[in-house]
Amino acid sequence: MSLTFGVVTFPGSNCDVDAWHAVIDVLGERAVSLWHADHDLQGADVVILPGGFSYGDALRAGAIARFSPIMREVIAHAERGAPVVGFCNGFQVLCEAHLLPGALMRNASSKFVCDWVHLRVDGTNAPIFLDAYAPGQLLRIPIAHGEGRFVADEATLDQLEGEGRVAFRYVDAAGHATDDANPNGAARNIAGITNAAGNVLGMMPHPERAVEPLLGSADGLPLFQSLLARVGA
Amino acid sequence: MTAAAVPSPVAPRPGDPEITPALVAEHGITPFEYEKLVAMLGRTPTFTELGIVSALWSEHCSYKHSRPVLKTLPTQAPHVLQGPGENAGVISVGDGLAVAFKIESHNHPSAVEPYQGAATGVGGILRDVFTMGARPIAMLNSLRFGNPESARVRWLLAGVVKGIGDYGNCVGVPTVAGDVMFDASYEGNPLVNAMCVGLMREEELITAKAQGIGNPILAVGARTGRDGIHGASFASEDLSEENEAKRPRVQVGDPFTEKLLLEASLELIRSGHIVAIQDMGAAGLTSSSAEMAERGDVGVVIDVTKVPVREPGMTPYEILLSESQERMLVVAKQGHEAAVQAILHRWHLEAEVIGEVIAEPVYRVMEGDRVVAEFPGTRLVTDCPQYHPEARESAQYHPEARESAAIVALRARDPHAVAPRAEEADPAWTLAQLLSSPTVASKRWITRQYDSQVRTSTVAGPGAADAAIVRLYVYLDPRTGARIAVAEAARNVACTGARPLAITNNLNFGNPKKPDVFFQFREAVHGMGDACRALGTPVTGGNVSLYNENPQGAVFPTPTVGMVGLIDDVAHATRMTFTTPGDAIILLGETKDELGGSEYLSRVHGLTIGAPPSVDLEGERRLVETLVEAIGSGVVRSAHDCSEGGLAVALAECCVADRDAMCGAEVRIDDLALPMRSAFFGESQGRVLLSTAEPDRVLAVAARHGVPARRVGTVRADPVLVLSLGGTTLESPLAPLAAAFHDAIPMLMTRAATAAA
Amino acid sequence: MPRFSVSIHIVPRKGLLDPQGKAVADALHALGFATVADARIGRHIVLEVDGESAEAARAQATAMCDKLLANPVTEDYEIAAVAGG
Amino acid sequence: MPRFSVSIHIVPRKGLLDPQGKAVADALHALGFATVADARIGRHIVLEVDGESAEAARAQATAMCDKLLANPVTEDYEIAAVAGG
Ligand SMILES: Nc1ncnc2c1ncn2[C@@H]1O[C@H](COP(=O)(O)OP(=O)(O)O)[C@@H](O)[C@H]1O
Ligand SMILES: [Mg+2]
Repeated sequence: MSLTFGVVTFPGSNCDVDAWHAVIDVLGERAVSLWHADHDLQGADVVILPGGFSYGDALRAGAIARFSPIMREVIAHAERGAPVVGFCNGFQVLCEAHLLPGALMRNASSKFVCDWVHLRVDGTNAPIFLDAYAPGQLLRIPIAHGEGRFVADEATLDQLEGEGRVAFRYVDAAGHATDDANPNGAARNIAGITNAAGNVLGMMPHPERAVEPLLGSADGLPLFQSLLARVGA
Repeated sequence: MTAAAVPSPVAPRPGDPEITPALVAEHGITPFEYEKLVAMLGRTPTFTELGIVSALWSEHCSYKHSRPVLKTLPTQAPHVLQGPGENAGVISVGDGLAVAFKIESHNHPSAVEPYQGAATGVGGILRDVFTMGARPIAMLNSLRFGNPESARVRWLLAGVVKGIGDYGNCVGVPTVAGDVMFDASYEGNPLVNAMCVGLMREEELITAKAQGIGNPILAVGARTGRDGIHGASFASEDLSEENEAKRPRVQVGDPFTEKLLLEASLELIRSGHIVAIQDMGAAGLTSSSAEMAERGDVGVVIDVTKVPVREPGMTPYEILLSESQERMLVVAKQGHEAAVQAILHRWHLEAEVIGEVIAEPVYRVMEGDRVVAEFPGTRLVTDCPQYHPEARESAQYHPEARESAAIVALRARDPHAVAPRAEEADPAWTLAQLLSSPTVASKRWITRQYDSQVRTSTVAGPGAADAAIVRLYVYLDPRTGARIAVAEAARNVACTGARPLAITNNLNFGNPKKPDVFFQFREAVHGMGDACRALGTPVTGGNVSLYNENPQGAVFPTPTVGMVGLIDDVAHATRMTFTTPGDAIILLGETKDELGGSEYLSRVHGLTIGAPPSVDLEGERRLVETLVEAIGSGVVRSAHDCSEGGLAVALAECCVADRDAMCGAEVRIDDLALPMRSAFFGESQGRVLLSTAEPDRVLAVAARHGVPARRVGTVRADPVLVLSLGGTTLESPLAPLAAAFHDAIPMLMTRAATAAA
Repeated sequence: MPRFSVSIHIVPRKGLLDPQGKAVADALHALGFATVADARIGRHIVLEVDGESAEAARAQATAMCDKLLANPVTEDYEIAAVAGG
Repeated sequence: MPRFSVSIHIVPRKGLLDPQGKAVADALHALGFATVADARIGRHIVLEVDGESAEAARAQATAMCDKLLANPVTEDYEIAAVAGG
């Protein structure tokens, strides 16, 4: 049981190191570095689009990165049903690339926010990412973003809910999706979503920064362990 | 470029303005300095040369007033790999690893344009660290603002914080610590000091020394534009058609390019293709090239027409003095130019050969075939005049030392003679006042805007760093104040469980030509030196920012200390807040009758008076040993030093600072025979509040090091704070204290902010 | 080929929260500008485009908006002016 | 009092680096839009202002630009249009 994670580095990516740390040092799996200008996924089973500020967030976060050469391969990988996950800036790239619906807009506070949040696991259509979590489980995971307000039209939101594709929701310590618990004004407190096939996940919080108690939480680890169990088996 | 061709003699460029005494004066060059320059050249300088000298002989680049005093600082220790004189200091932290760190100010740019001023300050200090070969792993900053009741101060604060956040966040370096203080003396002249800490392997250390005759010099990174050309405020018609109003005086930072430059530079340094690299910082290409040549004691020739520019028609003067950001000067190994360019191109950056290291002892600037500037040897750098300004503090009024008589008088005032306000009958009222003082209150409104976690995995390993200064004390007594600044930084670092190793410092003072200002400067440097010697923490670098004045006079003299320490076992790193009801609370150090210069007097009475607290440097050293040993043995659950607001504020912070996990506490020292205000709010040095489940073990460690220590109370589960000192009891539920502490700055910042004065 | 200066407005879709606009409106009120009823903030992009004609330059700019400059989920765009040539 | 819609352009000062504009110009080139010579990116602000006349609304907007909306050190502004009333 072993997996190769491909971590994409766009110009301006900076959480690629966080992702490597999680994969290599904590999970003990293999990670390959995928340069944005390359055309080859180097045998990666799972592609991670990391956080950061690709292209300096010019125009809109993720808008330019989506056209990087490597994204053609990433899209093909996703279309083959293979797992692709985007954290923070990676989520923004996935929406811009239309692998996920909706868009991420500037936080309602219009300020960058770095903090710890509570998440509730609400997704049901993507066991490859969520299997190791209990349904409705509460997590403590950090966020750090300026453009993380998820928006989509009502029909799309209803569809996401109906198909169990709201993977994570911002909640308070008691598990309720209140306005106060919503750090960026996201529609329906949505923190992360999956595609219809359940093989593409995008989320604003940083599970890769929550993989060791020393860093304040290990609640991000089951996400990687789900992949290991489901894809690596 | 062929250096062999014998260049023609230096001649003015067509269109250059005539060198007149007025033009010389506009460049900030005194008649004495001008004579020195003419003697050095043996002729009248060209306009380009005048610009070069105006930059290199400016206070900022030359340290002409401060250098002799700085030389008194201790800089040596076995673990110091690189002391002052390079882009950043470097210390060894064991296991073949080294830490590079430095602090820098961007006070003046931030006063004009807070967002870009602060952002480019962060950019500059990042480059100073990664040009040593280190990967930046943490940013810190120390900020001083005027009274936040003013809409303009709020505009400055919001802009500076956003500037620091946007830049650091985008580059992907966590901003992990710092301090923010407010005082009317900083009105109009905020202080923005940024510090960067980087990590490397010892063998990756590289310096900025030009070497190897025939080696090519490359300009790397962003293109050169017309930004930030200062060279004093010369007449604009002489320079270009653009009118004055259009010439940008501030630089605009581009953190995205910085991130690419960071990655490319580290790759370049590791590639073995280069011999030296330096940031083009203040005075841009001119100072970086001249300083590199001076360090290597070699000649250089540069052709400005080879420099990639952003706009057509830039003059040599402009290209040499531009302070466009995100640029580097690199000396490559001969024949490795293409390899250097390949690395830069991979990161979407430019690299052009613009010059060469030459044997001829000369600093020469070409514009194509024409020589536009030429200085003999390295005298451009070494011949810079040095001054020994008068330093005087006098109790008598003196026209040239206006402030010192006032300071002497303020210092002599007795704080106990200040009548308490009626509300102070309840010490809980006073405590809430202090907790809501912007200087004391929670800075979370600020720190939430910084990404403090990116790369967290790497930060946890090697170091802990902190920046601290004590503002009022330095004003009242610069020597004691600066000693306290270093001691407090050491205490803060030790409170995390780390052993302090070395400091960097930023000296923010007023006009050095005023004897009372220079007195403050000299005394503060001496005080800092005393403390560094006593604590075994040498100075590996720093920065000096003078002329911090506003129409009312100089800012409070503000030496900022950035200290780096090493934690042996990260598992034992402690927090500052109480975590576990039932834990014993221990107070290390002694509480004395010391109310002078306190935040209490400042916040509650609007006074800066009295003598600052005494500091026993040998005692501070023993305190640090105690903390390092006790925390290292894993028995300490939290540690927090007593600083602004004294024991009462420190205890309250231990209870409420972590809003999600507040703990109550009860502390009693019944035999404390001190005036009530000194007991609760006095700022005696050398004190730390610890919480532990094993008080006897902590007390034993303290006893072994001869540090006064006693168990003073217990962490409680119920949300109340009880502090009983010498018969007076302060009792308060936590909620109002937490509200005072956490809501003060957010409430302030919801109010209007504007650039308009 | 002549060069045209194409001015583009990109604005947040109506109905979507515009936090920057709201922050600006609040700040203006706080500063005493009571007459401001609303503020919306978008992007103003000026492109220098080489083209055969103003129409060609406009068509180019439209293609750029569709492909990159505007996000159809959240933004509307308008080519406000084409000058020069 | 009638309401006017005031459209404002705020652009980075000439000569100052415009990192966003540069990134977008590079991206457009990479996407094959070879005809783009330059891109500058600023803000497009639309204010709804109550005033006696279009001139009064314009004057109000100018004051707001001076006091809050534009940063005089790094930006130039222009009141592009005043509509409605
Ligand atoms: N207060 C200080 N204490 C110790 N060293 C200092 C101090 N100020 C400046 N230096 C040293 O002088 C040298 C020049 O500094 P500086 O001009 O700030 O460099 P830069 O060109 O990066 O701005 C550096 O090596 C710096 O560490
Ligand atoms: Mg520098």
